[in-house]
Amino acid sequence: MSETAFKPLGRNGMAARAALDIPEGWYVNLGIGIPTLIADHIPAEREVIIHSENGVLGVGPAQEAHRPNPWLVNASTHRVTIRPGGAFVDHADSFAMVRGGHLDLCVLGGFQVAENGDLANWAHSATEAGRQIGGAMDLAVGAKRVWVVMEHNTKDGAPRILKHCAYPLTAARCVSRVYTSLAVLDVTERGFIVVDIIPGLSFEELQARSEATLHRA
Amino acid sequence: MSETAFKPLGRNGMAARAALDIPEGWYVNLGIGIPTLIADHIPAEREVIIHSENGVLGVGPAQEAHRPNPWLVNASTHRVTIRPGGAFVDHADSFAMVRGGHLDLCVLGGFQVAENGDLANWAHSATEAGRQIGGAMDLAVGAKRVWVVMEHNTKDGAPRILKHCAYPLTAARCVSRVYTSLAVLDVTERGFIVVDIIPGLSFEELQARSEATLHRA
Amino acid sequence: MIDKFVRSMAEAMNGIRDGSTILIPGFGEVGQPNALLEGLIEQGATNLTLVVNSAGRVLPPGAPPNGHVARLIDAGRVKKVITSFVRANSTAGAWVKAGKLEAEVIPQGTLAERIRAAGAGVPAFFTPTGANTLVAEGKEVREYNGRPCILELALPGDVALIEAWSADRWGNLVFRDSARNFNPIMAMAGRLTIVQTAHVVDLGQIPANEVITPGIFVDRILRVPANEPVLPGQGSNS
Amino acid sequence: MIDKFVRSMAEAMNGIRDGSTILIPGFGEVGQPNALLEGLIEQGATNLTLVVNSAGRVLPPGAPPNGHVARLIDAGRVKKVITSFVRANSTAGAWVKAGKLEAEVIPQGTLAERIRAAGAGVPAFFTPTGANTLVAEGKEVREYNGRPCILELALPGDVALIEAWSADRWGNLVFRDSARNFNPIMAMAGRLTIVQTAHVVDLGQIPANEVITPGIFVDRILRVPANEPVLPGQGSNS
Repeated sequence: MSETAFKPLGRNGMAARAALDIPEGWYVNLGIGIPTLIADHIPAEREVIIHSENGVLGVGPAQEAHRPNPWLVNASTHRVTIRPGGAFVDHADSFAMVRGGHLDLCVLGGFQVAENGDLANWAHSATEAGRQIGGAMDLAVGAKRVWVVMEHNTKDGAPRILKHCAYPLTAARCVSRVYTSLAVLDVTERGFIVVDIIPGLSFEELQARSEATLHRA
Repeated sequence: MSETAFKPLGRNGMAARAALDIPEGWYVNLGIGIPTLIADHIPAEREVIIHSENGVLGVGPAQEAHRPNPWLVNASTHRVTIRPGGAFVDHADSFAMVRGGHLDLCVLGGFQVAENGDLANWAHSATEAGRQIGGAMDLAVGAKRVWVVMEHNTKDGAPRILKHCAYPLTAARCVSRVYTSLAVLDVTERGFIVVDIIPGLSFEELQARSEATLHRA
Repeated sequence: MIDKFVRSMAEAMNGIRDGSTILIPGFGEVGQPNALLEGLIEQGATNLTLVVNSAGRVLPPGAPPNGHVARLIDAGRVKKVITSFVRANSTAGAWVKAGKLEAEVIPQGTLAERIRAAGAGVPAFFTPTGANTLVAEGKEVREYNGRPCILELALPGDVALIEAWSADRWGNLVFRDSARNFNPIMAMAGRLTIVQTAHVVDLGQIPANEVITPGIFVDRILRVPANEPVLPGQGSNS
Repeated sequence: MIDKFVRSMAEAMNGIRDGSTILIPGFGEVGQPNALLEGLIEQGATNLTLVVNSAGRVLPPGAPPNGHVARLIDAGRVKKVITSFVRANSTAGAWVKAGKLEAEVIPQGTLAERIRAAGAGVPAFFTPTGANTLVAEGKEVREYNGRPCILELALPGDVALIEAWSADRWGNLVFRDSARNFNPIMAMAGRLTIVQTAHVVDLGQIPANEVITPGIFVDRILRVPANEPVLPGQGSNS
């Protein structure tokens, strides 16, 4: 079978796939980047309460152009709305929700995930000039579940599903599920278990694109 | 001079004397008992903001009988009012005010005060069946200034102004001033300094009623 | 549709197990969830640890029936209280004296901060409160800012029983005046947070800037009539 | 009569000393006290440590003039930033790379909790956030609940600069929507807390149940026009 027979999920495809698995009633933080797109793929009638670390619980859709409110932004500093039933809190209370274990889920972007659940998503080396930690370490440690959404491989084709993370860690043993452009993987005691593969890609082809050993469900 | 020539201050007399020294603008916690009476002796036009540890900042006078509000009490569980400009907060925020050093003053009742500023005001022994700590330890450690209002001597005539406290401590080296039924004493590096004595009582007579050495101002 | 309201007290109390730590707010009876405490007395869980600001008021001669906390103690359902007040001449004091009730008596601010820490994911913190006192016994001491400080641990609850003034179906809460006291931090610190509310409002009726306890901290809500607090002079013995 | 309002920016900035630690709230520019930052730039204090969530946004090609934090850095007035973001291609990033600016980059929740701890009199606390990462370097580690936790210290400020929506003369504050962010906890943690407010209200107009920052945490207030936040896409470079 030719490798051109499959079509990797794009950013919205990954977001839509992850959105399928979020049930009504969960309190969820969506990280910057692809995870933020997940909100657009949750059906309006399914009540999922979105937390933004800048102190917004119950984030709604983007603002309408004719009703601007520059004082209401999400963690990506995009202008958003707040749903009826939402609440504004200060930064300590916002992170009390995160660190106190009150979020059912956070979905983060990732650079690398290891088979023991280690996550690297904030730096490519210990010495780079910029350091952008933000709320990722708090979310990775504090949420009840941590999912990661990311391309299965780097632009150069290098694997991101690893035996050990090479980049500086965000948190150890925190990830329970990974949504990539090619598959959905659970992180378990046995390592990565393949939950789902995109149409046209075989288990062996997925394994060839991963460094860690994958297991069948 | 006969000892009957002087008249010790009563509860309201001590409260009134302490009230004289509280300037406008201070944030003040008044402990249970005599300290609570101080509020009645602060002139209405002098804005002093009273903190109550159950989460009331800006405590006002007692409720009028025809406008009861059982949900608004002070730390003595007396029904009180709140002044315009007051605020309700939760218990953690209330004690953040106390422990974070934001109160200009707390006035506590006392059993014993030592010349190094040690305060004992919550228990008569380490083993008594009841233990009533309340907010006293937080207030004694956290407020910018700690004043104590108490009878100069016990009912049996034993001194309360001591070299060392005999009862379990509330906090060490915390008291800066003591208002008693007989005198006002500052606690300094040198020990107790007499600021004020009630009319008719001599320095020597005051010393005779105190265990710690008193110093003239 | 998210709906945290339950239909009965039995549903509200469902699953509370023997040996649980129960967080009970209130200052005197103000903010104390008396209806839920009735439910807990009825429900039957025993061997409880109660976290409550005051474990019992003075029993005046000829006092009316005990308050709810004292009733739980008197029914032999409580193994331990963690509190800032145990009065010698109270139900709790009598049980402590008889060696039938363990009491951990701690400063009120430390109590509040330990509860808040549990809700905020802080497992332990240092504080100068209680240093050099009986409260420091057995605790690690370290100096900060030139002052001795003691290490205190977070105090989570298996269950928090909360009294609110108004609630919506997501569990957003507001409280009435000084009835707020321990309610917001105990709601945060309970693994299972159960609310009694005097009033029910539609989603959005509590403005987002005025929510005191966001619904994320709330699991179940039961509507009950307003819980008018009885003051000590009126016979309270909480 | 208590009146915390000052009449001029010079009065608001009076006494801020070289070497001070300055707490600066805001998430992007939302909730950032830009008028007071202008005042600080004018006032001249130098050798400052800034505590701010983000020490600088990306500089797009042909970007408009820097935001206020970047302007302070570019003027050589800042020796250190304590922050959760330093981007490589920002003013702060360039100064860090050149070895002219010290940066302590920490998790955002740890930043918030350290500030809150300072305001609440907690000198130090343990947290699992950052354990097993570069953030843990040099920090004490201790296990709680089966997880490694690191010891973090309170982070007080000599000065906190606050942006409020409304204020009264006692210093009670409310904030607008997500502009609340770091403002309440920084107000608590500042030894000198200076507020810019868009609106002035009479005492009592903010209901006691709706006050967000009680006046006890506020020292000085200056009325300034509403500080409409500029978003990154609009050229912000805070």
